[in-house]
Amino acid sequence: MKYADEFRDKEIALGLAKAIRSEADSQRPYRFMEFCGGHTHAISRYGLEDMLPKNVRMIHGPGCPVCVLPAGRIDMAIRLAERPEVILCIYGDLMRVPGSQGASLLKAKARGGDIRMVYSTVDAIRIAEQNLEREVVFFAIGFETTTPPTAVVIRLAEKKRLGNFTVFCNHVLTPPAMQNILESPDIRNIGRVEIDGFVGPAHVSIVIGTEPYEFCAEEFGRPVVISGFEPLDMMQAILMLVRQVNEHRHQVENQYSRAVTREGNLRAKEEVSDILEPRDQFEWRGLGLVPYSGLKLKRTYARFDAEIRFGMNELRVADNPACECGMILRGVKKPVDCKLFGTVCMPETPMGSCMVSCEGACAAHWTYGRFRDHQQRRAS
Amino acid sequence: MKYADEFRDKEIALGLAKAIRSEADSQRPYRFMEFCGGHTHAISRYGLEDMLPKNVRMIHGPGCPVCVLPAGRIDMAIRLAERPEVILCIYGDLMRVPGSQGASLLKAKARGGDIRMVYSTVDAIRIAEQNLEREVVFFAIGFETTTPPTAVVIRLAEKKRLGNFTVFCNHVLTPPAMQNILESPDIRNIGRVEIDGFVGPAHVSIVIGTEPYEFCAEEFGRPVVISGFEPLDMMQAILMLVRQVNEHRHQVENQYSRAVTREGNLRAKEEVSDILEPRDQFEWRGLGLVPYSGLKLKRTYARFDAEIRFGMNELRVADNPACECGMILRGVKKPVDCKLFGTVCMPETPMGSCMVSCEGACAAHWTYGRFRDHQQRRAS
Amino acid sequence: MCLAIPAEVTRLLPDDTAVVSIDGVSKEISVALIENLAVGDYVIIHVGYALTKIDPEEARRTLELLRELSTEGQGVVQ
Amino acid sequence: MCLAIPAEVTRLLPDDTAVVSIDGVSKEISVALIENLAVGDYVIIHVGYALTKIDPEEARRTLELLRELSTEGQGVVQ
Amino acid sequence: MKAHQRKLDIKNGCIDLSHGSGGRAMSQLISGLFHEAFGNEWLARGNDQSAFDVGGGRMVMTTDGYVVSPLFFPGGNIGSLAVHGTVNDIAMAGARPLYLSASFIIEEGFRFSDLKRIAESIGEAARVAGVYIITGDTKVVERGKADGLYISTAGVGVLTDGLDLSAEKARVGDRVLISGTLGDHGVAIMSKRQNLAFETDVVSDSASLHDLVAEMVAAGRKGIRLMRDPTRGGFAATLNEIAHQSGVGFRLQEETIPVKPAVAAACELLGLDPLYVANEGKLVAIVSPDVAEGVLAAMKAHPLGRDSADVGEAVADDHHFVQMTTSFGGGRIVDWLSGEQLPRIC
Amino acid sequence: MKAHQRKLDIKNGCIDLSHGSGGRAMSQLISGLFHEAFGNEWLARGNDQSAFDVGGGRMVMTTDGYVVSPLFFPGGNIGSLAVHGTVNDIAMAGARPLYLSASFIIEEGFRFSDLKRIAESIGEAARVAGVYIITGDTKVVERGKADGLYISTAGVGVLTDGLDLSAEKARVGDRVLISGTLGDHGVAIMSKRQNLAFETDVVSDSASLHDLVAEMVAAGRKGIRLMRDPTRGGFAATLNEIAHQSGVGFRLQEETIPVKPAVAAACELLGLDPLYVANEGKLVAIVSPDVAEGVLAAMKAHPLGRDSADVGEAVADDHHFVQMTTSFGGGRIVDWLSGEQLPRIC
Ligand code: SF4
Ligand code: SF4
Ligand SMILES: [Mg+2]
Ligand SMILES: [Mg+2]
Ligand SMILES: [Mg+2]
Ligand SMILES: [Mg+2]
Ligand SMILES: [Mg+2]
Ligand SMILES: [Mg+2]
Ligand SMILES: [Mg+2]
Ligand SMILES: [Mg+2]
Ligand SMILES: [Mg+2]
Ligand SMILES: [Mg+2]
Repeated sequence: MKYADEFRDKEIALGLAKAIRSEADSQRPYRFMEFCGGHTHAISRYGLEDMLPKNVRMIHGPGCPVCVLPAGRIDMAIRLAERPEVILCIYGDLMRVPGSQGASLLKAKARGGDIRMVYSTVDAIRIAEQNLEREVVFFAIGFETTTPPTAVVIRLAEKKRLGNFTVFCNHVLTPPAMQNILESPDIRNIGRVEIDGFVGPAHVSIVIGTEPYEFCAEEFGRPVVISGFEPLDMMQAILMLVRQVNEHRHQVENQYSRAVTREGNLRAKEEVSDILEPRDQFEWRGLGLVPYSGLKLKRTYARFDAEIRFGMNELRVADNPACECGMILRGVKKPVDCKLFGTVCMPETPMGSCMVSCEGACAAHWTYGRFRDHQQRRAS
Repeated sequence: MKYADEFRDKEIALGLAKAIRSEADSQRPYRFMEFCGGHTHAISRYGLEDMLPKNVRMIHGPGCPVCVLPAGRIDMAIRLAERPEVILCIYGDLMRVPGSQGASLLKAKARGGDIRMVYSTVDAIRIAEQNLEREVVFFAIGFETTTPPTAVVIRLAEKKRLGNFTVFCNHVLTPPAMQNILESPDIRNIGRVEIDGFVGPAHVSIVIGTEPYEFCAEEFGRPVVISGFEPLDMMQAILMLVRQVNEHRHQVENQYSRAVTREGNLRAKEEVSDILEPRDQFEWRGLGLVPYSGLKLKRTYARFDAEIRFGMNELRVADNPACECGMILRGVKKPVDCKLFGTVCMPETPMGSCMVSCEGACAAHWTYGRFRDHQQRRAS
Repeated sequence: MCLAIPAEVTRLLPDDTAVVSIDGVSKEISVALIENLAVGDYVIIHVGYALTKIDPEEARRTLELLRELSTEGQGVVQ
Repeated sequence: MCLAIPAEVTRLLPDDTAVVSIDGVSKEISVALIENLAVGDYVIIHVGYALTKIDPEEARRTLELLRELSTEGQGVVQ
Repeated sequence: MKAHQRKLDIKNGCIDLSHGSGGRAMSQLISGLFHEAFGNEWLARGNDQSAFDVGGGRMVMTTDGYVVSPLFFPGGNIGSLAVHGTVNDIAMAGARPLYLSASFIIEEGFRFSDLKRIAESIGEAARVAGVYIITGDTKVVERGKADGLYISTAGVGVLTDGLDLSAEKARVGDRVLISGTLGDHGVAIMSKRQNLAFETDVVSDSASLHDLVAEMVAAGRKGIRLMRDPTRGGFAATLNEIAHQSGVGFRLQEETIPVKPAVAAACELLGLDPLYVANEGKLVAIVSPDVAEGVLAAMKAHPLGRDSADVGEAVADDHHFVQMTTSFGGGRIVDWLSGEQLPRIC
Repeated sequence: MKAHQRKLDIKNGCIDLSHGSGGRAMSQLISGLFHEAFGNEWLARGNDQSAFDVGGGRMVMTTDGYVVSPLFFPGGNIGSLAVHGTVNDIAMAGARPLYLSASFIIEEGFRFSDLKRIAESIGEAARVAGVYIITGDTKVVERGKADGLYISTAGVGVLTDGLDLSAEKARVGDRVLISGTLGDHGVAIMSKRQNLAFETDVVSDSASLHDLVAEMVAAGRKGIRLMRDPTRGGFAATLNEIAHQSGVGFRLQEETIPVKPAVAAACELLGLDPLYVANEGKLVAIVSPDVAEGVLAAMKAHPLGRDSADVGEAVADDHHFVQMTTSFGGGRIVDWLSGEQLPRIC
């Protein structure tokens, strides 16, 4: 795969690893949060942590838009899927996301809900055209990366005058979440854990550009390096962060320049802003209510809004009180600090957002970190 | 089974058989048509022909309301079942009745038609209540016996204000068919085969009484004995016919007096005449168009008439020209006179009405008569 | 052939329905077409409807006649 | 993680669609979000949509830098 | 930290697609539900196949798919049926059934509690029959792509000594024996079909017949030509098949054929003929006339053969007709079933 | 007058309920379509079971249900798959597959022409594998109660000499061999799923592996601990099961694991991992280190093992982790699959 394989070269990686080791000051810790599950995935998929010096520690951020979806929104979708007229179209990732009391869309499907997995928003439109006597609802979810395809099909449904297609909008925005983490009392006041810098999203940034992260550098004094998802991209980004820390800089730098620009994809941004607008607040699993962090359909597109069409009531389900996701997402605690980890909460039966997707911090620790702990125990 | 077992007594039967043998004039033939498939069935089920003298021959009449249904009506029903909104409710007998070119409701079901077997008209109403978003059509068929239950549920649907229930009415009347047979040129003019008397319907007569057969006795000079369906009933009826012939009488006599009266079931007749009325003509497989031999819904119940609701076009399909059903139904030919019998036309692949139901003359000969032929060949 | 069989009424239910019994098999049927039905009556049932009551006296008489005819027949020397 | 991969555009189709190829796998995608696309361009695809064109010059430069950084690292004595 | 899972919620839980996808949910279902119900040393090894020792010689193999509706019926359920049916097909060769395989195709949404009851019935039926379910498979399909649960079982057994029962072996003069009343299973099933619903205390005859067969073989030895269990299509279909395959006809005596009054009544009600209704715990044996009496006596002495009867004989007939002398004294043909046997109005 | 029927209209006809009801339509379907496709002396006898001779000793039995969608895919169809899958489960015990049973559950409306193609594939796959379909069963279910066709096959084979391959036999130090590229079957199937539709020339690897196994056994004898075909859940699920059952861990070397570029690309596209994608013509063998080289050479010499590789070893590990050193140089765990492997956006 061109533009992928070159960035997975082991030899170059070894050199980069040495460069990081030599440039990182062994007298201080470097705590970098990778905001994005894509980076978390690359870390575990390629075993990057093994290649970093001990004092360079990666903190797994809110991960992915799927796992931060709160149980209440899943419950709302399940209620929708229980309506006999509704066909609920979802991305495959959503199947196992837990609602309240062990519910999930997978189980709702087993119990008779007409829930269909789609690969693309275009598939949902096709299903609506083929089932004119039914109500087809697309469960839209995703960061800024996944939002433009939703906007595109809402416009398409309008053009095709499809009366049976609506969108249950759950799109979320990354910069407000980053801000929330930085403003968290645990970090700013209690100060138990510091984040020394951010590895910034790759594909989100393709759409929104690097500019939205400048607040982070400016207001919170944290360096940000936008990084591609290939392992060499990440190692370069880590080296760039080490250098900024060493040089007491806090700028937004762009490692992923082959795909990301400062302004992002203008056409995609316009498509989104034509049709969607921020909600006053949106709930994130683990983070709670975050201001201006979610999107909804604009008033002029209300007829495509499933929440309006079906008079859906907002449901709120309290996270399991023992779940430490909030602390973990903010880098304050580690998965093993959670009493539920590995006993009640496992990939097949996730309790919190960090276990839901394989990119979540707890899931990553389950598949990867347990092994590291184990290696370390064996070594000691 | 009380009122059944007593009428299946072998010892009494042997005595009756002897009585028939002794009373029948061995110098002349007695050719009696049993109009009803129920009698045909009793003949084969109990092996009655073996017990009659050679000169007393039974001719199988139009048999049953299912097998006389013409291919065109089946094609109409198949078209209906192909409509996605329609659930077609049928009696099990209809499944295999052939439409044109090998079509059947069984195959239409296999190809996706939502065709459901019901035991009673009440089941069809229940299905309509459970599927309010669909159109439930009850395929009504049957002689006068089966007509009152259809009338009852049309009234029930009206009472329940069921807007999605209609009836595809194929009810037929027996006296016009008997008249048609008696007026057939083969019998009256060409005179190749004579019918010396009729074994009259059992259960049809429960509803309509014995009175409607009086024309047969009076106008056509043929004796009629209404007979129960148990084997002793039939043997008694045959003896009664032999006596009428011997005594040159032609009256309507009632062997089945435990269930049949001269006027029939008044309530049932009223129920039917409130809701249904005769068609000008109706096609019978094998007999062709027979005047005033079918029923349709009255104008005031038009909203329950599937033919009106769905704008169903009357379809006519010519019977297979080689099929001799018409001649067989009139007693002019026998199944073995048909070139298709046992080669192309068999119970699994019936061509004509006489093979469709197991009570048809050809089907009866297939399951029973082949064996007699065979015994006779062996004996000779 | 208008398949129909005799059955004994064992219970009267609302809405013109009743339970009938045939040799240990019982079934709910419609009696909308029958008047003055009582438990213990025998009816002829067809497609889930009672079509008529059986007249026990007529049945007895028919059976008697059948036996007579049969005995006459048995007596015949052929 | 916004799963997305680089793919080569092999055919432009009407209605803002195109066929892309990834190591012998080809798939029809939407290019409604991209301007001025040509066959031979590489795009990043996500949920069946092209999100951006890859800038080959920037890619070359990044790789060159990676090699340099790596060589610097290799030169380090630890 | 050993990987473990929350227990299956048997009471409230149900099958979803993850239970068929080869992951941990599936392995938990298999070990927590199936193995518990019919666990044995073979299954415990957790292989995709199981090895077993045989004395050598000649074996028989059979399979049947079970798609019965409803899944639970008076006298059994799809699980016990899937054991009995396959054990019987082995037994009909005169073989001793040994090992069974079970392949489950489950519709998503199927309740664990029902699955457990069915699995337990399999285990129980296997124990009673003295056979082992030594290998199995589980697939889960989407809603609307099954009818709750389908089971296919296959089985193997050993033939001890030179017995070769086969459908072509009936000879003119042979006797036709049946092991009891006909139609019980079919009537029990139909009584629970939603659209037919009638009340009866007829229960399915579903049972394993290999022990009865062993007694018959002991009594009849070489005189037994063949045996068949008259399942789908009933006694009539079975006898027509045999007639066809052996090139003979049959002549039956209706009054010797045992049918329960309630079964006869239900058949009259629905317009069916008990000779065409399915049995799951009866057999038809064609035996040479010299051993007929002894075999029949052995059958009657067995609890599953108490109502056994000699119902007719094989006759020379180029047409391979199955004829019957009716209890009324006449004759009729008992033909193949045409199409499905459906309840009728006419 | 011999009872005969109009021929099945293979071109235009389809299954209706009468083809499953035990009457003449069913017998015609079986003799006219199935027997023609995989006819042999056993089926010809028309019994509900078949008897066969075995040399005695030890046998293996297995079953699998096949519910693949779509039924026809690049490189095969449900019929060939139903033979290969069951032959392979026998072969994985080191046994020689002999006889198969086949149970068909068919949805009404299924086209005769498709059924014939599938039956012919079964016949062909059986011939190539040298096995016989000696007994079968056909059930027809109503529309909406299946997905066209399900097949359950069971199979038996003989173990010649004291071979006892089993999942609990892996020992620390053993080598992990795989017989070729991973994920081909799953990707070929997914490429034809309506909602994923992508174009690739990857074809299913579906094949019978017993001959390859025979070569391996000849080369490795007692050094072979166990073999498995990594079907549902792929190589990852298989190795985790073995780890669990043998109480060991595994350490794999990613760069030694063969994956076709197009399979890797399709997996990237869908967010899947080839290690979890199904194979139907590959095996995993755990062998003692002393025979590993010889067995691998034997595998590579066989047409179905050309791309075989030694991909890792069994290690002591109380957690039974399957670890992998990535081609990038790091380490990761290859865990069980959680739930279904679904195409993802994240
Ligand atoms: S292990 Fe589970 S419950 Fe605990 S913090 Fe992680 S996701 Fe939450
Ligand atoms: S055998 Fe068939 S074609 Fe011939 S008359 Fe009878 S029904 Fe008609
Ligand atoms: Mg079988
Ligand atoms: Mg069987
Ligand atoms: Mg399996
Ligand atoms: Mg279903
Ligand atoms: Mg059998
Ligand atoms: Mg198996
Ligand atoms: Mg297998
Ligand atoms: Mg069978
Ligand atoms: Mg279907
Ligand atoms: Mg296997």
